[in-house]
This record gives sequence, C-alpha cells and structure tokens, in this order.
Amino acid sequence: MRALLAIIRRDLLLVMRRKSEVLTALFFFVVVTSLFPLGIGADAALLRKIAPGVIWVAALLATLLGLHRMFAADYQDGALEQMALSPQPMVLLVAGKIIAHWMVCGLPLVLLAPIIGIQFDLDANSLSVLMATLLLGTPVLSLLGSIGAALTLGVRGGSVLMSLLILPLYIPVLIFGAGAVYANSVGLDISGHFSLLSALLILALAFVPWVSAAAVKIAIE
Amino acid sequence: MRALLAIIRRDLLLVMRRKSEVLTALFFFVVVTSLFPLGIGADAALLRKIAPGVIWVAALLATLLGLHRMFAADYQDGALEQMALSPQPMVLLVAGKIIAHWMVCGLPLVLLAPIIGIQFDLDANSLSVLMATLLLGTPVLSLLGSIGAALTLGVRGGSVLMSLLILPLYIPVLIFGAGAVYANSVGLDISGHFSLLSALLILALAFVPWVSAAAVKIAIE
Amino acid sequence: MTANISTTSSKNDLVLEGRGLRCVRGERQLFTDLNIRITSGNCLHVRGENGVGKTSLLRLLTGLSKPESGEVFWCDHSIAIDPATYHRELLFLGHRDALKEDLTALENLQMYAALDDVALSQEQALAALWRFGLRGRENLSVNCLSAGQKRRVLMARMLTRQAKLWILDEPFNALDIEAVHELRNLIIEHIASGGLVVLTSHQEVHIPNVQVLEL
Amino acid sequence: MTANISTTSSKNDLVLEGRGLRCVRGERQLFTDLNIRITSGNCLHVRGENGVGKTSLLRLLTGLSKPESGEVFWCDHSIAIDPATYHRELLFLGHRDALKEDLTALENLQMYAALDDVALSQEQALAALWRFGLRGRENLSVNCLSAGQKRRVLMARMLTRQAKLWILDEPFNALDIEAVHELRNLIIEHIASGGLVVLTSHQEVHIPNVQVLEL
Amino acid sequence: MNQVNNSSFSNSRLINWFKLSSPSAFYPLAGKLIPIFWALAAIFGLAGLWISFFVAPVDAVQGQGYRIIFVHVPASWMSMFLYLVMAAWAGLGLVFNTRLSAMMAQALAPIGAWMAFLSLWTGAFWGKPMWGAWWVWDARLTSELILLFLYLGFIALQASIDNPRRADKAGAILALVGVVNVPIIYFSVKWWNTLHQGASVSLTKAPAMAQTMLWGMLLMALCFWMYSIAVGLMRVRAIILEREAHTDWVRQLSEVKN
Amino acid sequence: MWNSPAEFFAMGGYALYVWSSFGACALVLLFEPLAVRARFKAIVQRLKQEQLAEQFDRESGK
Ligand code: HEM
Ligand SMILES: Nc1ncnc2c1ncn2[C@@H]1O[C@H](COP(=O)(O)OP(=O)(O)OP(=O)(O)O)[C@@H](O)[C@H]1O
Ligand SMILES: Nc1ncnc2c1ncn2[C@@H]1O[C@H](COP(=O)(O)OP(=O)(O)OP(=O)(O)O)[C@@H](O)[C@H]1O
Ligand SMILES: [Mg+2]
Ligand SMILES: [Mg+2]
Repeated sequence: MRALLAIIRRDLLLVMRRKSEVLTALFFFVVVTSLFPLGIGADAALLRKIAPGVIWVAALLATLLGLHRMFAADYQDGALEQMALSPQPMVLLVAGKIIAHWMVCGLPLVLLAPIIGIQFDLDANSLSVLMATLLLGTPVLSLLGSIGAALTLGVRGGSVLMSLLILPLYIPVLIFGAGAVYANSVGLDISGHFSLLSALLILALAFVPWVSAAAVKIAIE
Repeated sequence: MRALLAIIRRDLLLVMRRKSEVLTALFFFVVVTSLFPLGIGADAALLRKIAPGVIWVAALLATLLGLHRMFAADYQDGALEQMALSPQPMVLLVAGKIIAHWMVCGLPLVLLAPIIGIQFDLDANSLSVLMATLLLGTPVLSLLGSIGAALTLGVRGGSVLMSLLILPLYIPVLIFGAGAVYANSVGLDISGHFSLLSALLILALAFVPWVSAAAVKIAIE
Repeated sequence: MTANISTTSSKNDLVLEGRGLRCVRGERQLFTDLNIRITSGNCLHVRGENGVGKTSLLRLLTGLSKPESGEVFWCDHSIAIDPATYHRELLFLGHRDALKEDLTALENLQMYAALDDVALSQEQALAALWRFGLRGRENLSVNCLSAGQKRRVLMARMLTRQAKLWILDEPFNALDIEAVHELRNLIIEHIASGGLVVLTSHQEVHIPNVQVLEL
Repeated sequence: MTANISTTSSKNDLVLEGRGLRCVRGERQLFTDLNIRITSGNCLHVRGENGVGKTSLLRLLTGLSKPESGEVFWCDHSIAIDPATYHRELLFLGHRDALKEDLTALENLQMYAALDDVALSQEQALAALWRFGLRGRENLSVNCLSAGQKRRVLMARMLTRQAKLWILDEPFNALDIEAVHELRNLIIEHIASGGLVVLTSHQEVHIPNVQVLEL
Repeated sequence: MNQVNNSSFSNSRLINWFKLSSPSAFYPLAGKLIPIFWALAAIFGLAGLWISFFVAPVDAVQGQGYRIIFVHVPASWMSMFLYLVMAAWAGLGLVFNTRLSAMMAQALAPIGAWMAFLSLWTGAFWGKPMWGAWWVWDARLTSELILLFLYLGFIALQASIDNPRRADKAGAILALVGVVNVPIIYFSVKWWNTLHQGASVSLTKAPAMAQTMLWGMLLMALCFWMYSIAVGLMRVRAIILEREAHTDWVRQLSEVKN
Repeated sequence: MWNSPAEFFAMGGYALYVWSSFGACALVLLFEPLAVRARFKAIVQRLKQEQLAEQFDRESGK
C-alpha cells in the first residue's frame, strides 16, 4: 500500500515539475473539440447532434496522448528496471501508474466536459449524463491504455503503434459513452448504457493491471 | 544538396527499419475517422455533412502524431548535436527532415483519403476535391509542425505541449481545406479556397525552414 | 516439492550461486555452463573485453533476464520462484543511471527508498548525499548535474539502501579519482559487514577478498 | 578560477584559442577569464573533479553553447562568425554516443560520412570497423551492441572523419584495456600528423605533447 | 507408488506431444500435410463453386447478386474462427513457452487479416446493390472492421519488435485481449437492430435458407478452411527456417544443403 | 439455368458486384501462397549461401 502511494506521488510529482504538463491534456481536449465547429460549420442543431460523439472522441485522443508517458520514460532511463527489482509486486506499481495517469489525463476531462458541452449548446440534463459517462469511462480508457503502453515499450514508433493497438479496444467505451448521451437527448432509457459501462469498468479493474504487469515484465526482460 | 538527400534517406531508412511505422500513421488516420461514425451514429446524410471536417481533423492529428519523431529522437541521443556540428547549414538538415516527415505522414494520407471518403458516402467529385486540398494542405501541416517539434525539444511532456502550440497554427489550413470540400458539395466556387491554400503553402515553404532551424539551434545550446 | 527441509544455518551465511548458466544473444552464444558461487564477505570482479557478455551475466544474476539454461540460486532458493524476497536483498546499478532528470537528487533518493520499502529520514538522505560531495546540490534537478555527479547520487543510494547483495555494472565510470576512492571504501565496508558484491570494471580494483572471473 | 595555458608551436598552422572565457551554469560560476591556446600537433587534457565544468568547457569550444563572456577563435577567426568552416575541421564526441540504435554500425558510419561531406567507400567504412574489433558485427543494429562496442563505433568514426580538431569528452569510458590502447594510438597518430586534440579523462593518459589543464 | 507410476506414464505421453511440438519434428510433418490440404481445398472449392454458380437457384429478392454470399460468408466465418485459433496458439505459447505455438500464431495472422479484408470487401460489394451504400456504420460491419485492425495490430506489433521471443509474448497478450471482439461480432446482429442479416444457419432452428444454398456455403467454407490450413502450414515452415536458421537440424535439411 | 456464357457473365445485371467479389477472393487466395513461397525460397537461398560461405571459410582455413 505504501508503495502504491509512493508510486502515485512520484508520478504526480514528475508531472507537476513541468507545470505545463498538467494542463496540456486538458488543452488538447479543448482545442480538438474546438476544431470541429471550425471544420464543420456553425450550425447549432448539427453541432448539438454531433456533440457527444465529438467530445468522447476528443477524450479518447487526449487520454491516448498522455499514455506514452506512463512507462516509456521510466523504461528508457532504466527506472522501470529498478522498479522491477524492488520488492514490490509489479501489479502494484502498474496500478499506481494507471491511477496517476487517470488523475492527470482522465479526471480533468470529466471536470471540464460541461464547459465544452456548453460550447456545443447541450442542455443541463445532457451535461450531467455526459459527465457521468466520462466518470465511468475515462478510468477504463486509462486501464486499457496501459496495456498498449506496456506492449509498445522500447519499440520504435511506439506511440503511433500504440494508438493502433489501443483505439480498437476503446471502441465499446466510445459507443456506450456517446450512446448514452445521445439516447438521453432523444428521451430513451439510459440505464442499460450505464450498466454496460460499469461492467466494463469492473472487468477492466479486475484484469487489466495483471495483463499490463505481464506486458511490462516482458518488455524489461 | 547531397546532404539534403542524405538526411532524407537516413530518416526514411530509420522509418523503414520498423516496417510498421510506414503504415501506422495511415492506420491511425483510418481508425480515427472510423471513430466518429461510431460516436455520432450512422445517419448517412449527417455523416456526409461532417465528412470533410472529420477527415481534415483526422489528417491534422495523424500529422501531429508523427511530429515528435522529427527531431526528438535525434535530440535525445545526441545525434542532433552532431548534425549541428556538421558543415551543413542547419536549414538544409531541417528541410530534409520536413520532407521525410511529409513523405511518411502526409503523402499516404492523400492517397488514402478516397477510401475514407467512401465510408462517409462522398461522391467522386467531392473525393477529388478532398484529395487536392489534402495535397496542398499536408505539406503545410508538416512545415508548421516542424516549428512546434523544434520548440518543444527536450521539454518534458513535449509532445502534448507541441500539439498545443501547433494546433492553433493549423486552424487556417483546416478551415480552407474542409471549407473547399464543403463548398464544392453545395455547388459553390472553390478557386478562392485553393488559391488561399496555395498561398499558405508558398509562404510556409519560404519561411518555416529558417524558423525551425533557429528553434533547433536554441534547443541544442 | 512440498516437504522443503530448509537447513538454513542460523549464521547469516549468504550465498549467491549460478549453476550451469548459458546465455545466448541473437545467434551468438556468449557463455555456457558457467558456474559461480559467492558467499558473504566476498567480491566477484567480472572482467573481459568489450562485448564478451559481462552485462548480460549481471542481468541474469539479477533475474531481469532468464538464462537459456541453468539457474540462479540465492541461499539455495531459485530466484525465479520468489523474486520479491530476493529483490529485497538486491541492489543493481546498470549502465544507465535510472534517475529521474526532473526530480532533485534528494527526491530521487527518497522515491527509491519508498519503492524499496526502506525507512529513510530526510537527515539520513541528506547525510548520504553530503558524504559524496553533493552538498549544496541536493535541490538541484538531476539534469543539471554533471555525468560524475549523477553517479554520485547512485552511490548515495547504495549507502541508504540496506541490501546485502550489490550488483554493479561499471560503477567506476565517469567518477573522478577521489570519488573512485570513496566508492572503493564503500565497497570494502560493505564486504566487511558481511555483504556480497559482484561488479564489472575495466580497471584494476584494489579490494580485499576479490575473486576475478575472466569471461 | 583563472587559468592560462598555451602551447608553443614551431610552425604557424592551426590554432584553437579561447580568450577570457567565462562560464556560468545556473547561479554558479564555473570558471572565469580562462585563456587556452592549442596548436597543431598538441593535445590538451582537461582535468578536474566531477562537476567542475569540463564538459561545459568542451561545449564552449565546439560552439554548441556560447560563453558568458570571452570568445573562441579558430586560426584567428571567431567561431561564432563562420561556424560552417570551423565545423568542417571539428569532430566532437560527447557523453552520449549519438548513434541511431535502429541502424547498423555500418549504416551509422555511412550516414555520418554523408552528413559530414566526407567521401567514404564501403570498403573504407568496413576497414575502419574491423580495425576496432567489430568484424562480424557490422550489420548488427547498434542496440544489440554492448556499451564498449558502441564506443568502438565512435572510434571508427574518428578514423574516417577527416577532421583536424578532435574534442573528446571522456573517450576512454567503457572501453576495455585493449581498446583504450588502440584509442591512445589513434590519438597519437592524429597528433603526429598535425592534428589537435582536446580531451577530458579521469585517468592518466600517456600521450606525448600533452598539456594538462586543471580546472 | 501407484501415483508415481501414473505420473511417469502421463509424462511419457506428454513427452510425445512435446516431441511433436518441437520445430524440428514438426517441419517435415508439415511438409507432408501440405499437399493433402491443398487437395482437399481444391475438391471442396470446385464442388462449392459448381453449386454456387450452377445449382443454387436465383434468389427471389436479390436476383443473381446474392451469389456473393458464397464467398462472403466463408470469408467472414474464417476471419473470426482464425482469430480464435490464433489467440489459442498464442496463449499456449505464452503459458507453456513452446516456440512452435507462437510461430503458428504468427503464421495464421496474415491469413486471418486477408479473410477479414475479404469479408469487408465482398460485403461492401454486396451492400452497394442491396442497401445502396458501400458502407454503413452498423454494428456487425464495424466490429468486423475492428477485427481487421486487431489482426493488423498484432502483425505490426510483432514486426516492430526485434527480439523474437519478446515479440511472441507481446503479441500473445494482444491477441488474448482482442478475443473479446469475436463474440461481439457474432452476436452484434442479435444485440443491436441492424441492417445486416442475422444468422440463418443455426443448429436449433430449421435452416432459413434453401438447402442447396446452405450446401454451397458449407462447401465453400470447408474450402476456405482447408486453404487456411495449407497456407498456414506453408508459412509456418518458412518461419521455422527463419527462426531456427542457426540450428544443426536446419543445416542438415536436404533443401538447404548444396 | 444459364442459356449462354454471356448471360452467365452478366449475372443478371450484378456482374460488377459479383465478379468483383469473386475476383478479389481469387486474387487474394492466389497471391497469399505465392508470397509465402517467395518468402520460403528467400530463406532457403540465404541458408544455402551461409553454408557455402562456411565451406569456403573451412577450405581457406586449411
Ligand atoms: C462490409 C460489409 C459486411 C461485413 C463486414 C459483413 C460481415 C459478416 C460476418 C462477420 C458474417 C458472419 C457472421 C454470422 O455468420 O453470423 C456475415 C454473414 C452474412 N452476411 Fe455479411 N457483412 C457485410 C455485408 C453484408 C451485406 C451487404 C449482406 C447482404 C445484403 C450480407 C449478408 C450476409 C449474410 C446473408 C450472412 C450469412 C448469415 C448467416 O447465414 O449466418 N453481409 N457477414
Ligand atoms: N542549471 C544549473 N544550475 C546550477 N548548477 C548547474 C546547472 N547546470 C549545471 N550546473 C552545474 O554545473 C556543473 C556542470 O559541469 P560539467 O557537466 O561541465 O561537469 P564536468 O566537469 O564535465 O563533470 P564530470 O566529470 O562529472 O563529467 C555541475 O557542477 C552542475 O552542478
Ligand atoms: N540481438 C543480438 N544479436 C546478436 N548479438 C547480440 C544481440 N544482442 C547482443 N548481442 C551481443 O552480445 C554481446 C552483449 O554483451 P554485453 O552487453 O553483455 O557486453 P559487455 O561484456 O557488458 O561489454 P561492455 O564491456 O562493452 O559493456 C555483444 O557482443 C553483442 O554484440
Ligand atoms: Mg556492459
Ligand atoms: Mg562531464
């Protein structure tokens, strides 16, 4: 437990040392979502229709962008090796890193989503559903992402390869997440979407840290 | 001139060494464009409307993803330092790297765009306009991107910071590029869009390599 | 095996043993059927020309990579079976310094202590850094340090980490004469207190109880 | 700290000169009013403990960083004015090896030759690699090479690059005894043919015409 | 005592299996099997094509266009089935650290990717006349596209890791994670209301399509299956030679000797 | 069922779609084994060359 906290603290400290890094995932999210009205035109009805999809895709990409940071830097300078040689089980360290990643790249998106939503002219009800789906979905994104980050360690062109591996796995989250917001806006029942998202989260929590730990071990060998 | 070719050859060789890397920017493009219909829903008329915007945004992001490769790896292992110490002017080296980047991350997008367009149900005329705008626009993206890549060298969290610096610069390209396709689809004249895109390209070609070279020099110091 | 009659002697006699180690890199066999045995209070100096497989051997001994055949034992237990207890006793320094460039020397030290489950007060950490000539630079981020100063931070880690077995890959690199001296003393001290050391170096090391393994 | 060092030349050919150099890192002044002068056929060995500013001085001399005050002259021309001609004469090896890990040793060598505008045939490149014991490993990608083998690739580059001035930061690191010997011969050869060498090293270097600068 | 005997017995059986699972034993065996599977593929293929073009009657609704079904369905089935087989081999390799099973997985991936591609391609060429669009974003089509991405990701990951042992393990992890997608493809038509046809072949219900059509589809599917095995074995032989190039038994092979 | 080859190839107006599908399948299914065979030949060739090189080494060593 102490080690888990230590690793979270360490990762957050590293992020804080570069103040810009805390904000950049956020800004990326904001900029990408702002690009769409520019590329598509400012038709309010159209924007409202595509809002959930666009916001969710932007969240996906923003998460992706921070993923390379999860293990790559530690791998390169040998710190990951040292962690593998510490008496802590690898799963714990991996879990710590996933949590830290979510706190930097996931949580801020959830908090910022309402502001973006307003830009797309969503009403209060939709906004709250959007936030709820993001709150359930972004941890899954961080978890699944860790697998890709671990598998592509030390592989040249890793960050692009990683997106290739990870994005297909993200699709269910995207479908249910954006689907819930859309269903809500047309007055359908959304409890099904939420229970599916929760199921994804629970499954991911239960299995992914072990998978990622195995992948990290393979990479170090 | 010989050095320019040498640097292009070198960068392409490095990419080829990882065969996957040639294809991954492409696949990223395909995957991202496929995400949108999933997030937004399968209404064909709606998709046709947002297609130019989505494809252009995806092209932007795909270019962005390969940018970190332009200088960062060379910076980290000291190769960029060695290049600065070679008797070639820095501008030449930077130009070579930009060309190599475009050949890997820009050109394939142009060639692949029609297939993506079909997924969004665009007609043949729109497809050809789309390709033409991408052909003019992607070099600008590579050029402008090089500035960001150079400025964020050695800065931790650089790749995220870079997107932040670069995306605003990309906005004009996005607006004219996507705008041309949209204008064409509603039967408006598009020569204005094209001349603006060409002007952007010429300006970028004339100035950007010098700016990037200066930024690289600052980073090495 | 279920009935494991552990005959561990009450004396703290630690043994690192490699039996029949074989290492293959690419299509090249670096060494085969290598047996080594080091006990408490001894130092093994692995020597050999560049590329002969010293680093590869050290990584096998830490358990970071697996031998093609053969096994490594720590106090008669295979290290593959219970790595956590083995790692508790182990300190490995590789070619790379494994310091986070954005953190200060002090923070790096404290972070590793937390990961290694070692209690380390601020004073102890500072004292360790000062001992190796980093006074006044404790709060400088590591990327501002010179090549030798980074290695000195690692020496401070060696001091604070209470590991019995040290595996050091070219620890004398980039150190100035005084620091080399200091490090040698540290190793001698460690051996004297019953520790084990495995190291590589291209220079002579003047340490008592040193066995040389020519690869 | 102030220091003055100069080597007397019999003939009036190549001269590297630093006049009144001052270097500040962070809030710490590393050296001030440093004057150095090296002429053809001489070697300057910069010494000093870790963190005293050796690497910083070398980077000033290459023009990679600019001095706080003072200037560096190559044959009486300030290097800031026409870096291209200066760089044509210069070879710098830093702490990092600047090899692309994905390319083979041979490709790395050829790539640098193209960048440096040096004609280098395949045979020459291979001969250079073979001279430094890399026979059979020319086509192995560099990340498969051991620490010392990477440095040997750099030595091959020193051989193929026709530069007059070599600036080498701890070139003996990670090399085995034989390679150290080989490198020393290379440097002696270079000096004998009228080249200039500036190097740092924590060990003694046994080279004729060597001037020592204690920082 | 008894127990010991038992275990040694099963051990010897295991050893037999492990013997076969060594590349040197498998290589010649594969060489012998390949022509058999080619022959089977040809027989099934000819029969299947005969039925598809000359026996199966015209469809009342879709006209002759429906004949695409005879390649579309086998390709779709194989793309899913091959993924499962590939993941199973990869998983075996990960758990038991057998080289051969990892090589099998590696050999199957490209075939699977091609099958997924063919499923998409033929589907698109079917969709244009039937639905009026080359592509719609329906659940089955999308999940099949994801399957293609998974195959490509697997291939790309393995290609970009130099160390073959590490490539095997990393690939195995990815393949196993991706297995989740296969049931999604299969049940997508059931779970979501979509344009795409539901399963018309089921063990419980009476077949919903004409008997001859069913036969044609099954024969073509068998042909694709045998084909996949044949090509898989061919590729695995090449991979074995590449990976084991430095071993003695490869040097002794007649095809390698001068 | 078919009265003439032309009718067969016309596929009741669906020629483009049917033949594109079957054609693509045929192409891919043919291409695959050819590619695999090329790969196999390349590796065998390499192995042969290596053996030759070794032979030369041995002979010149004597
Ligand atoms: C790119 C587009 C398409 C893809 C990716 C696709 C994918 C699939 C897959 C994966 C299956 C096998 C699943 C199963 O057996 O349940 C399948 C079966 C089938 N598909 Fe498609 N399909 C596409 C387009 C079409 C079109 C346009 C039609 C017809 C209008 C069609 C008709 C069928 C039929 C009849 C089956 C057989 C179902 C059965 O009997 O089980 N498909 N397709
Ligand atoms: N930003 C900074 N703030 C304060 N001090 C700094 C900063 N950057 C570098 N320094 C100091 O400057 C010195 C750098 O010296 P340099 O790297 O030239 O050392 P060196 O003589 O090469 O040492 P070594 O033998 O260890 O390689 C170090 O003492 C370092 O602490
Ligand atoms: N993938 C590979 N293919 C072929 N040879 C390899 C591969 N990986 C490593 N090697 C070889 O294995 C050896 C690695 O040795 P190692 O790094 O253990 O050397 P070392 O004794 O530590 O040398 P140094 O003194 O230079 O650090 C080198 O000779 C290297 O060329
Ligand atoms: Mg080594
Ligand atoms: Mg230094």
